[in-house]
Amino acid sequence: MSGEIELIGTFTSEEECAAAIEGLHKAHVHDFNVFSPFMSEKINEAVDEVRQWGRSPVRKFVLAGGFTGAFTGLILTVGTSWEWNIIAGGRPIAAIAPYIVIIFELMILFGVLSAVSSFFITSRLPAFESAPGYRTRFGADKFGLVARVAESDVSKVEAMLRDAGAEEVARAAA
Amino acid sequence: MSDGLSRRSFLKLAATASAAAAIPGCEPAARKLIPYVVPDENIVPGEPTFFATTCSECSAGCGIVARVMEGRVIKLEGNPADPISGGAICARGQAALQGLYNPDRLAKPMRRKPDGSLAAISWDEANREFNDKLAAAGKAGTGRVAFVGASMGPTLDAITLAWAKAFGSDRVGFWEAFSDEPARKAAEACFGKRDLPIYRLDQAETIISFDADFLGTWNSPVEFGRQFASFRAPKQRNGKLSIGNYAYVGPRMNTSAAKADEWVAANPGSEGAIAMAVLNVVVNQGWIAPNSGIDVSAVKAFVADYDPEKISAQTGVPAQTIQRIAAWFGQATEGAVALAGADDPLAHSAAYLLNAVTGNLGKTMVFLAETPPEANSRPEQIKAVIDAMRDGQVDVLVIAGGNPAYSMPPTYAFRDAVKRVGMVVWMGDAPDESAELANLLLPAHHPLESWRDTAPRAGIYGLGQPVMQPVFASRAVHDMLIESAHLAAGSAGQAIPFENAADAISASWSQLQGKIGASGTPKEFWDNARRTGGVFTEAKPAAVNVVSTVWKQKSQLPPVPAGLMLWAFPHAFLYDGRGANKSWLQETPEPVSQIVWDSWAEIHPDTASQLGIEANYEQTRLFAGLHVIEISTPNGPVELSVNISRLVRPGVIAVPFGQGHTAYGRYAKGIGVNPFAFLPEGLRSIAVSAKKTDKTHKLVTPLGKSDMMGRAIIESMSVEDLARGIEPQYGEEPIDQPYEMYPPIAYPGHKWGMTVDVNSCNGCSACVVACYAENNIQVVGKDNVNLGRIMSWIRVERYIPSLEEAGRGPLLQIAPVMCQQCDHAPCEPVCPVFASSHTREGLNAQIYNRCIGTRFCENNCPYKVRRFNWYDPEFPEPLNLQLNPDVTVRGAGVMEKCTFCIQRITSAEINARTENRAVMDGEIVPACAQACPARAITFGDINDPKSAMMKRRDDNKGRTYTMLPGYNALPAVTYLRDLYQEKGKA
Amino acid sequence: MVNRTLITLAVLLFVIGVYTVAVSERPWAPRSDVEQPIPFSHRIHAGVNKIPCQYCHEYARRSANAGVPPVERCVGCHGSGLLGGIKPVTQPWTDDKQPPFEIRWNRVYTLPDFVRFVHKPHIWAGVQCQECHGPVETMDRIVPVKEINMGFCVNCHEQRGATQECFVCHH
Amino acid sequence: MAAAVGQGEFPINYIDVDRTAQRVMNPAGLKYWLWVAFLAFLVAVGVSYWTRQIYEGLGVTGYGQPNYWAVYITNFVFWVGIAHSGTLISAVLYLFRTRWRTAVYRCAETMTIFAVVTAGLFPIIHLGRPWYFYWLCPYPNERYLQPNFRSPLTWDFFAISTYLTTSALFLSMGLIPDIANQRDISTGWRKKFYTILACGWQGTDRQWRNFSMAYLLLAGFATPLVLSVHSVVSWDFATMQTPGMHSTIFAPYFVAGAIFSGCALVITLMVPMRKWLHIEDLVTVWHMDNLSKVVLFTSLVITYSYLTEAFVVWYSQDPIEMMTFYQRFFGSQGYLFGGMILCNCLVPLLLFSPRIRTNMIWLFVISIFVNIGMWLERFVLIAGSLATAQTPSQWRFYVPKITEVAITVGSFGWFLLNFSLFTKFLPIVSMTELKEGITWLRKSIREPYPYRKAA
Repeated sequence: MSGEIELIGTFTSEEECAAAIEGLHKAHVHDFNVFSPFMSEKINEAVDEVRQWGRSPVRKFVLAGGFTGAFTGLILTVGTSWEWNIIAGGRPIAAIAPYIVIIFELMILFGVLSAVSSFFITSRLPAFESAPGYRTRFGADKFGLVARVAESDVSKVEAMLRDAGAEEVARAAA
Repeated sequence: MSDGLSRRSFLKLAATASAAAAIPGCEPAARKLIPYVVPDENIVPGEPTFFATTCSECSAGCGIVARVMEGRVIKLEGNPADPISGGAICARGQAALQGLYNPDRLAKPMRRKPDGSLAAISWDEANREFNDKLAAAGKAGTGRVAFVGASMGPTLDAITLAWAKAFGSDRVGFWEAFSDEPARKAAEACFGKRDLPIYRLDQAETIISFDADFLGTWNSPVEFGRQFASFRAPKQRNGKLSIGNYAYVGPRMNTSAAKADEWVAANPGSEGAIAMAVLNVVVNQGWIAPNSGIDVSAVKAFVADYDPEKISAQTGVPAQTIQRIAAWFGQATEGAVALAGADDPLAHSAAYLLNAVTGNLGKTMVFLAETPPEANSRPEQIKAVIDAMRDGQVDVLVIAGGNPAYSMPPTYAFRDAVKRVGMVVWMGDAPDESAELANLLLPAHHPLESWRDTAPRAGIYGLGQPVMQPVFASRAVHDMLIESAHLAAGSAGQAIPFENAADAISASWSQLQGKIGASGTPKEFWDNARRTGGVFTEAKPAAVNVVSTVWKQKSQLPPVPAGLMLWAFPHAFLYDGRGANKSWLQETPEPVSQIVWDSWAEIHPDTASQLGIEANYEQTRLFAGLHVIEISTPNGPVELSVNISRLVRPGVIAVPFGQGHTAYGRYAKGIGVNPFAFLPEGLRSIAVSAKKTDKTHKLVTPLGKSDMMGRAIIESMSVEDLARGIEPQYGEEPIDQPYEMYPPIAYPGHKWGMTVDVNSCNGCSACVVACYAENNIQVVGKDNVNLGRIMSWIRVERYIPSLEEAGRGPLLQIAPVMCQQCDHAPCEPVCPVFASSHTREGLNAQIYNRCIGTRFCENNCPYKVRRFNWYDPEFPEPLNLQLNPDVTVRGAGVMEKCTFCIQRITSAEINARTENRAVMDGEIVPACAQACPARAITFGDINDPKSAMMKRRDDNKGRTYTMLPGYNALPAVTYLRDLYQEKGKA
Repeated sequence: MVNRTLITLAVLLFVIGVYTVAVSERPWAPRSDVEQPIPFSHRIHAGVNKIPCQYCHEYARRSANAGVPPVERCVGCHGSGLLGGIKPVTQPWTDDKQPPFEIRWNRVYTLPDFVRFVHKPHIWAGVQCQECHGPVETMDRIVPVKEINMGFCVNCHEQRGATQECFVCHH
Repeated sequence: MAAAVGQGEFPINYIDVDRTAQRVMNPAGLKYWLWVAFLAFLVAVGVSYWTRQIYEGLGVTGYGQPNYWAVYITNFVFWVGIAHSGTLISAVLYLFRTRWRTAVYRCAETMTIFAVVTAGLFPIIHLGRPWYFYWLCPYPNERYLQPNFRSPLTWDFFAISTYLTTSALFLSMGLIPDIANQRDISTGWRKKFYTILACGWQGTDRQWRNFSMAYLLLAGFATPLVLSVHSVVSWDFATMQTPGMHSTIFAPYFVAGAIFSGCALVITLMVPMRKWLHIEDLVTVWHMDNLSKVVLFTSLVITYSYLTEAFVVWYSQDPIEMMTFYQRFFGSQGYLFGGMILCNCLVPLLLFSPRIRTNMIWLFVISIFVNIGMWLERFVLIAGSLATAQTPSQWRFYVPKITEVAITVGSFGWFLLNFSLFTKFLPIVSMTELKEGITWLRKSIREPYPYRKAA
């Protein structure tokens, strides 16, 4: 990928950052990464327009987890009851009504576990190598837009970033 | 053992730190196996052996069977062959085990040093000293040797007399605190026969008891309990379904009075006058038996002074009441019986005469032709012995049993007299107050370790055989006496022809065979007696008639009571104090007051307010044992906490006998007050004054509230309603067909159940103690009972009806409550680990080793019958030897409860299976049912309609109920309602 | 990397912990290291000489305990050393000639206090001694082959259709 | 431009939010460590009494027939209840997009975790044989025995462990961006510490996208979970036949009570924290006002529940239930019931006054009342009902002994100790969420606030 330059734009507001992303989109620069100190709907929308990822795959994981949990709950309760049928209080061996509580709790538990683990998986975490262009202020109060731009487009994009309101645009070799 | 303990301690501590240490804890079993060198053919290790013997806890002389495992007796049960016990046993009899294994028993002979402390000596030394002193006394002159102690049966008592005679003495006193002297005296006066009659309560239609606590402590409670249950069972009498009429005259409501139709609260000392007034009514109404040969005019003159109105004024008992109970008595067509247990001699004569004039002599009250020797010495004899001691005429005194230092009246001045005796030898098991006076203490066998015989009445010859090897290095009392006679009394002593007590017993039994003319070889006779526990023959009744001179006697009217009377009564379990060193008896709540581990002053709320003690008694009927009153007695003031109760006559302070020990072991010492110490000879009451003090002392009871609040716990109904088929309603309206979410569980094989007849139950608590013995239940002590930690699996539930109810229902609501083994057991589904679950035979199982102690089950139990081990149990040596090896000893943190004696069920089922047959009805008897004198508890198979238990339910249709049916727990225990009569309840 | 190691360690520790608890030897588990006071050989008695188990363990069919044979039983066959034993193998024991011959056997099989095992119904149900105690007739010194734990009992009860009531053994 | 500290002025800049929140985590002074030492002492006292209780048996407590459950289960329900408000604020209000939650939710959620951890101890403390508590957990074993899933205690075990897991994950996930921020500004061992905890978070658009979805779903799970957990806790009692507990309204009534007590405890913690940790700028009077409105509302719900409960009993005309209620009101421990009504129903009515709602002293005092009242409520419900159950012969009122008192005090020490340590080492205010909503917050706080002066 020789001939590419990494442009790091630093923004003070999410609106500016979002505008810059749109600008990148228009400039057909799709290889970029956004850092923001908090979850910003505006940036998210702007990025979405570019990446067309649709909704997060976490949902599917969670759905599967929830079903697995409920099923595990059913198997666990009914199965262990059948394994050794102990009469208690005149109830049938596999009394479903009280087991619903267990099934419900396990559904939640598995759903939650799958939500968190799928978040880690889909976000490629834990990762201890710093992403290129990350600056500590991006975790505090600044928004960072790191774009890989062909050498030929660098000045154009840089200008676009400045127009969008970037407080500073730095260049780094890719 | 210490290895195991430290492991357990470690585990407990480790649990705080982490779960990793959660290795299931248990104490390693014994690691050594030591086989017999030569096995006993009759003993199968692991299987119980049964030995028939006799109970020695009171004078009733019940036959018992000892269950022995691996050489140690673990349970006593009634001997079914014995006509007195009829296969049942009372609480005190059960607790004999704790006398045997008492941790405070004397283990070695002791000599008292000059400073008063005791030093252990060897048996050789002890025997030498005993024999030397006796030899010296025998040489010093006649009468220098004396014996004071309890009667130990005719043969052994004869040896005692022979022993004394060998030393030239006749100073022998057989002492019994509650003597039958007044009864014998009255019989002599009335019938010219100095004997005790036997009673047949079951053949009576009316009973009047003049303070004879025949269901608790009087004469032979086990036998009377059985007879009374039959008397009180609903029967067709004169074409009408009825239960026997029963009135109780006495100062305090005890268990006997609680079952009465009418409790006549009489002042102590006035029972005789009331009895005479009843006789007056009976005679004047012409209810005299037509052919009794009684001179009516003489009787009329005899009772002329006892007009009911006059007696009413004298005693404060309403005349109508006297007339009413007299009518019950006189109009009874199927026999009536009057019993007297009061200290008032007049009451005894009047009761005898009542029975005689109504033609019940020979029917419900029978004198037997043969008179067995009197067990106890007459008071004069005992006083003569003590006087001789006081005069310094006695060099050696042997005290063996009876604890005279504790139970003799102050007028005897026994302690002072003992001080003048050169050498006092005490023989016994647990050192008591009398042992404190002794110079030489010799550990004697417990009755269960030694040979003896009993003759409670004509025709019954009980054989007491040792049921196990002695626990300690003790010797039989009479072995010592015979040996000393042989060694120290010269040729006179050699005249005693026996080597030891066992010899003497077998010799007297070979005589007995000749006497009763039994067939077979002497060995067969002897073996048979050992097998059945004695020889039981039908004695012929004596033909007795009223001595006409009795009508000439004049008696004094009782004084009108002024001020307070202190009246002492035998404690239902501690009796005259002999039970006080048995923790089971201390911890079993006295059935009426429900107090444990204490003595108390029971007073009426009116008396309490006179004394300035305000107790909100009527409103709450909550237990109020806190305030201490000071009672002035001739022997100085005593302080007792008051138990305010409507179940005692106003103006009477009722105090139980049995406590107030200054010695007698860890369980007895330092509790309460001993009324023997200040009561006059032969009397149980005394005029006193009392005042309130600022002190408080908590009386402890496991009972919360005495008010049943109309809940369906102990139900009762009138016998008239039973005839009419009207069932009473308790609590909510019953639902005919409760909605069931799930189909019922099927129990195809056995389904165990119980039927409990509340009408038969008299609250004697034999079941409670039997359960303690059978199931290794721990005793927790007073402080823990106060916190609600009593462990008994079966409790005798007692409620006091409210004032408005009191006119209608039974006087007291009493019933045994154990685990109800519910089909829909509320305890089961809540247990997170299945420690509480149901068996395929309908039992509610409690798996101790699975229990983690969430205590959810007990919270959900409507009957509150589950018990939690708050601490590890303590069985101080050698009480641990009594533990039933078939039942797990539960450690701290575990729930436990009634199992219907699962160990007995399992063992019967295993036997049945190995013999390839079904379990027979009656083969399994839980400990409570076994012990019950009234046979109120029946156990059996619900699936077998022919079982005695189910038949009992069928036979008593209209009387069955289950406790708290509103919870739809479907208990396996069905109760039969208590019965009362509508008449005379207005 | 650090936290991966940590996570792995934690998971490993947990698994080891659970496994230890699950399979750790119970205090009542049979101990294979039990030495007896005399060199008694079940192989010679039950194996070579084919003496039935219940000839010596006579209480097994009658009681909860199988019973250790009384010394009388040993002497019955071997005779006492004084009267000329049938086999010299008894020599080390009969040499001391001091009656009573109290043999303090060391227990091999133990059960905790809360288990009430009764031999009798098992014998009557036709359970062979070896099913629990292993091939005793091949052993010189008794070594337990199976851990007599609850799973062992329950498995067999399940297979034979015997009762699986908790209360039967735990009461 | 930083706002004046301590004036309740909400910061204008992102960086001010960070600085205010991060100042809390500056190395601690002597006062803090003294406070920690004091709490550790309380914990040590509790632990030593517990050790004694395990060693000697539960006999060292005041328990006995019929009070087989008392203080320990009361504490359990109390602490579980406390936990619930945290989840309510962090999850339920998150779903409702209630903006004022951002400043207080981290504190509430931290409280949740430590309250659940504390609560989870009590069933174990309560056990007769605590070393076997793991039998509640299904695990393969040689006995083929599993827990009884019909038992409400097993439900409890599952509910509480699920709840603890969920809350812990929820809290940790929310913490990740803040910790990453912290990682970026720290040095030394703290840097390593935060590096591990941040899991390499960098706030990329991909991370945020998945984070927000996972967080939303977690909140979605936590919401029914929080309702179920306290319902399950209430079924510990409601499924029992014991009079005074056997009631169908228990589930909603317990949930409302839980939120009530939890929000009150948030106030109890927040009032001194605002002052001592100097976060008045982030947690403003406006936040406290909102919290107290929740307390007021749930108090009214609770009052209504009490009335319903009593009404249902009266309407059923069941004599046993009615007697238990009579004893609850007028029995020898009726003063406890009176105290509970005072604390839970009457004192919170003061919150109708805006002046009181914005006065921190008042709020603190009222919240303490509510805490006491809710503890009493559970105590009256558990110990009181059991004391007067079906069999009058077994009635007995419970009086605690020193062991229970010490362990209860120890549990407060344990909770506060954990909480105090958390505040020092992890951000107790969510910086990301505050920054996210800063525009909105600035607007709403800047709006005329008539009684701001009262702060």
